[in-house]
Amino acid sequence: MITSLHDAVAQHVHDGDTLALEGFTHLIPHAVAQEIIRQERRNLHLVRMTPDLAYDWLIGSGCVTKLTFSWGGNPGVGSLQRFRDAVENQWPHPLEIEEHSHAGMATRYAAGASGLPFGVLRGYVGTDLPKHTNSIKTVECPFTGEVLAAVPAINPDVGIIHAQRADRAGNVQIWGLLGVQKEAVLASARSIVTVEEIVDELPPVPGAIVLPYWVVNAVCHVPGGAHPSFAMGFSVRDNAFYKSWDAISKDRDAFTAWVDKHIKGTTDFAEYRESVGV
Amino acid sequence: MITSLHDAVAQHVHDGDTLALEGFTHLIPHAVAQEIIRQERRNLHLVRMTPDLAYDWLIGSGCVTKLTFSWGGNPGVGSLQRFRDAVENQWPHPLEIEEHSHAGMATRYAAGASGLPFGVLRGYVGTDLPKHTNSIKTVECPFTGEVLAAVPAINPDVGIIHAQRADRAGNVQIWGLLGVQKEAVLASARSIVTVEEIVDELPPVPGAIVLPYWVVNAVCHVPGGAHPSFAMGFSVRDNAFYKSWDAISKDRDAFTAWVDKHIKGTTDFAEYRESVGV
Amino acid sequence: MAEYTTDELMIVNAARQLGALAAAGKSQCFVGIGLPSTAANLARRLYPIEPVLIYESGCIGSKPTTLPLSIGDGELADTSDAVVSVPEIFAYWLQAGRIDIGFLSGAQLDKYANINSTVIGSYESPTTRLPGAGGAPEIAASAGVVMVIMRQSARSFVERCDFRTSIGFGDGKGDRERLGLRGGGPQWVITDLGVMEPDPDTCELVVVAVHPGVTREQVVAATGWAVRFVDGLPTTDEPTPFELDTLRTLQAA
Amino acid sequence: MAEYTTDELMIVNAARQLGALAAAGKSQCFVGIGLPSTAANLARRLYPIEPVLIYESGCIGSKPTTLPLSIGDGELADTSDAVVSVPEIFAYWLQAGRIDIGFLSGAQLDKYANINSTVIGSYESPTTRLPGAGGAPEIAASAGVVMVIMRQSARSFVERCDFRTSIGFGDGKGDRERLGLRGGGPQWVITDLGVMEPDPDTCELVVVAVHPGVTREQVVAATGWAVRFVDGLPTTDEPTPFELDTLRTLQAA
Repeated sequence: MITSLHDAVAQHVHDGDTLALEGFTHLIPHAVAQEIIRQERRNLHLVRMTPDLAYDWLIGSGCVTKLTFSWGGNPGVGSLQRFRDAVENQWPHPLEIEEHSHAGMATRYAAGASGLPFGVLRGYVGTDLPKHTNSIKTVECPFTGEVLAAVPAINPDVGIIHAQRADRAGNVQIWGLLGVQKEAVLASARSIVTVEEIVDELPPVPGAIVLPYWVVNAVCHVPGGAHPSFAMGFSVRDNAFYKSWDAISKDRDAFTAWVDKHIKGTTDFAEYRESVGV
Repeated sequence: MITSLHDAVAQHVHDGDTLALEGFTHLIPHAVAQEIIRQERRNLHLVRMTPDLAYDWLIGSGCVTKLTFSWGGNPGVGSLQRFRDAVENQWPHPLEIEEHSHAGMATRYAAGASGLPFGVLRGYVGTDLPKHTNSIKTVECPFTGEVLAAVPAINPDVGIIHAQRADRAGNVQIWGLLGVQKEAVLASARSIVTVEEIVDELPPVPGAIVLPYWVVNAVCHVPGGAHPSFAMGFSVRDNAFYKSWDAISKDRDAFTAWVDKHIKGTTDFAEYRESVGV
Repeated sequence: MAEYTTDELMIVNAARQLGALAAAGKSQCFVGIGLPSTAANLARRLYPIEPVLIYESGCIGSKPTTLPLSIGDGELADTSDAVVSVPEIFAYWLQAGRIDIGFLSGAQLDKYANINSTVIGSYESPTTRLPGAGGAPEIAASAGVVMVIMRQSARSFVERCDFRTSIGFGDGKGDRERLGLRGGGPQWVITDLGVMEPDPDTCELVVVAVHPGVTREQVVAATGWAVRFVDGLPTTDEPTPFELDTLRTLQAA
Repeated sequence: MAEYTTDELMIVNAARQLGALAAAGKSQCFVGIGLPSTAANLARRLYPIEPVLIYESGCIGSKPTTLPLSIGDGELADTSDAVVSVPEIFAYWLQAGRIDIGFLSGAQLDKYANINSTVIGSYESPTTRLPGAGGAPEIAASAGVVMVIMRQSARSFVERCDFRTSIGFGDGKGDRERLGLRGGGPQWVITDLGVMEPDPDTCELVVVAVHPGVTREQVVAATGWAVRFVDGLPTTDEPTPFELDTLRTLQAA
């Protein structure tokens, strides 16, 4: 249960897997993304509402063949350059995309967590998304006859999140913006959780939820593991890093050099932190 | 917004309305049920997962023509005698019932709160409920072809709950067992919330949720207003009262005398508490 | 020999089964109030690997120090690892297949382990209106396996339930599969007289053990169908002083 | 006369509209990050009846003291009346019709106020891949009314969007009703040059005001369709020193 991040990725993340690294701006499991790059996983299908830097790294590093998402930008900054380059120029190789709205993705995760094959929403009406995304269909209400959007459940092979705390049994405590983290873990066949600290007991915290140990496969102690995202109560969002990412990621060589130095050139997340000076 | 319970019921609860008084064992709004009896509302359609004593009072007092529910017992004790007498013997008059399972009712409330006309679940399969309940149908997954149960949204005229606290703006704070209270309020056209205390600010509490003032129509200060149910942090469940209710409610005359004395014979919930000595 | 009641025999045997399941890695138990809750809380106290108690009121991992009267006593929430809403407990936890053991009781049980907790008599004009379904239909459908605990009598153990509130094996073997149910259905019916299990070939409940001092004749008299017994019918182990003491302490608290 | 930028004119005018809506009882505003968030937070500081800010990260009633860079900055959660999950914010709050005002921006806007934030060029081989939909499609569909804030240019204000990410009025009047959309759609497009509103008869966007110092020619040059102007085209009020000071303090924090 409690293990190193290296071993968790080695054991649970395989070539060709569908992965959901979730965290809505808050608690994005960036350390796990790095470890997946270090261990050179390939042909991944990545799922995430907001790909963020974690997926820019993975896409640019050639780990990804398909991306399912709803908003692929650098929040508050602009484009996600490696994602753009992959879609616009197939670099480093072609990237299949499956594109939804946030509401649709949230519905898909909730259906996945609920053991339902699909979810229903008032969505996509009048947009061009259904023309390009096969996984948007309709369903008729058997009571009113109204036609609504239907989207298939998301059930990744591995759900991956960062959280504030776990206890030694592996119960995980999360507070602040909760995003779809609970759903991502519950919808997945396996799960990896990195945490800021491991404690004997989880003291109650306002706004916190607990995921019991028996829905978590691996808990890894990775302080700061969300960086440049943040963990409420432990860190703040490194907005300067997000802004600086734009220039680094715009250039393929600069990107590759950065990944080579800070991710592939480090053995774990602690070394990465030293390497980037955070 | 902040008003007396008398005025809230007078303004928001009308003859013929569909009402959902929710609270899953915890925080059952018994004081509101009493006030509805005092104000002699009639032809109500009551909705509630577990009717409990609140609905036994209302049914026995002749306020109710239809009941939608999923478990009509006296929790931990046995039958709900007034409910039984109404179904078995049409006393004090016939009671139409619409019967679901808990999972189905929860799905219906969630659909109602979500602005969807129906909800989907793995439910009712192999049971006799669909033979007797028209509001259980099926829907086919447009992706897998699987057939699942479909139930219509619940959208009551008035959602009624008891909560621990509100602030002076009418923001409501609830903690402990949350049941379907949020869903009942959000699914309803109007809402009434009784609270243990009204405070200047809502201090954060682990496990608490907040309903913003703009989804609440009336907040009423009714300390102990869940009795014989309870409010975590303020009271414990009056199990002795639940046990004693069995004998009182088994007999029509004893029931009527009890209601005449303790509900109709009191002007408000504070008087009721004195009257029953709690 | 210790003195004990038939209810104690029933509860202790149910707790033993939960303990065996927990030891085999099947720990997550969705618990109804009353007899299931008592037996599950006893098992928590008897075995090193405790069952994880989940209540439909939204309590996950409850460790109550006293037996709750209702499914929503404050004690359940206070001692839980997590408390979630009722829609969530049914959708994310039960329906999704995260529950190993559904632990049910009822008013009537038939030979295919279908349960009635709705009406005695006809639905439209019932002789006795019972509380109804609660969480049982979906527990019976979705839990990995189901265990039933019920006092046995010819009135309550019937050829066919007046109303099918929760499905066991429907009209016999293959019905669960035909209906697409994901859970395995009832595997043990533990009564105050003994233990029944579904016949592997027919899914009809068969008596696989009787409690100490109980005769076949008693079981036949308390069963509303022509009940069968396994060959060499065993007797359940006498409750140990530790089991009885623990149960009595729990019930006295 | 105070000096100000065209962005300041745009943001101040958007805040004024939110203030007017809040005063009229339309307070609940679902806010995108960037220009919408800046204008909404300005309105919170300018008017006695504040808009209630709701962010797709699950923050309800956020009162940030500094402008968030992202939709999920800690400041948003810390200052909220309630924080809910992302599935809940979309289902229970937006979809259910609890949002008075959807406040959006985009990369392209067309004459029927449809918005593109997905691709420039074709979807399969885009010239520019944009971030995509986010919460916008359902905000545009379900919010009571929609307000758009966007810098205007002939490249971004087009006859027809390359991709319809969020619907305004589709191909014209009646389309929203035909599609069964519950929200009223875009009522104001506030730009750095002026304000557009849909023509009541056609739903085509018409310029209803220009900002101080802006000419019709500038607007025509910055609009990719043959844009029309209302008769007697008014000029928006000069920003007041209080408006400008408040905005600049907010942006400097």
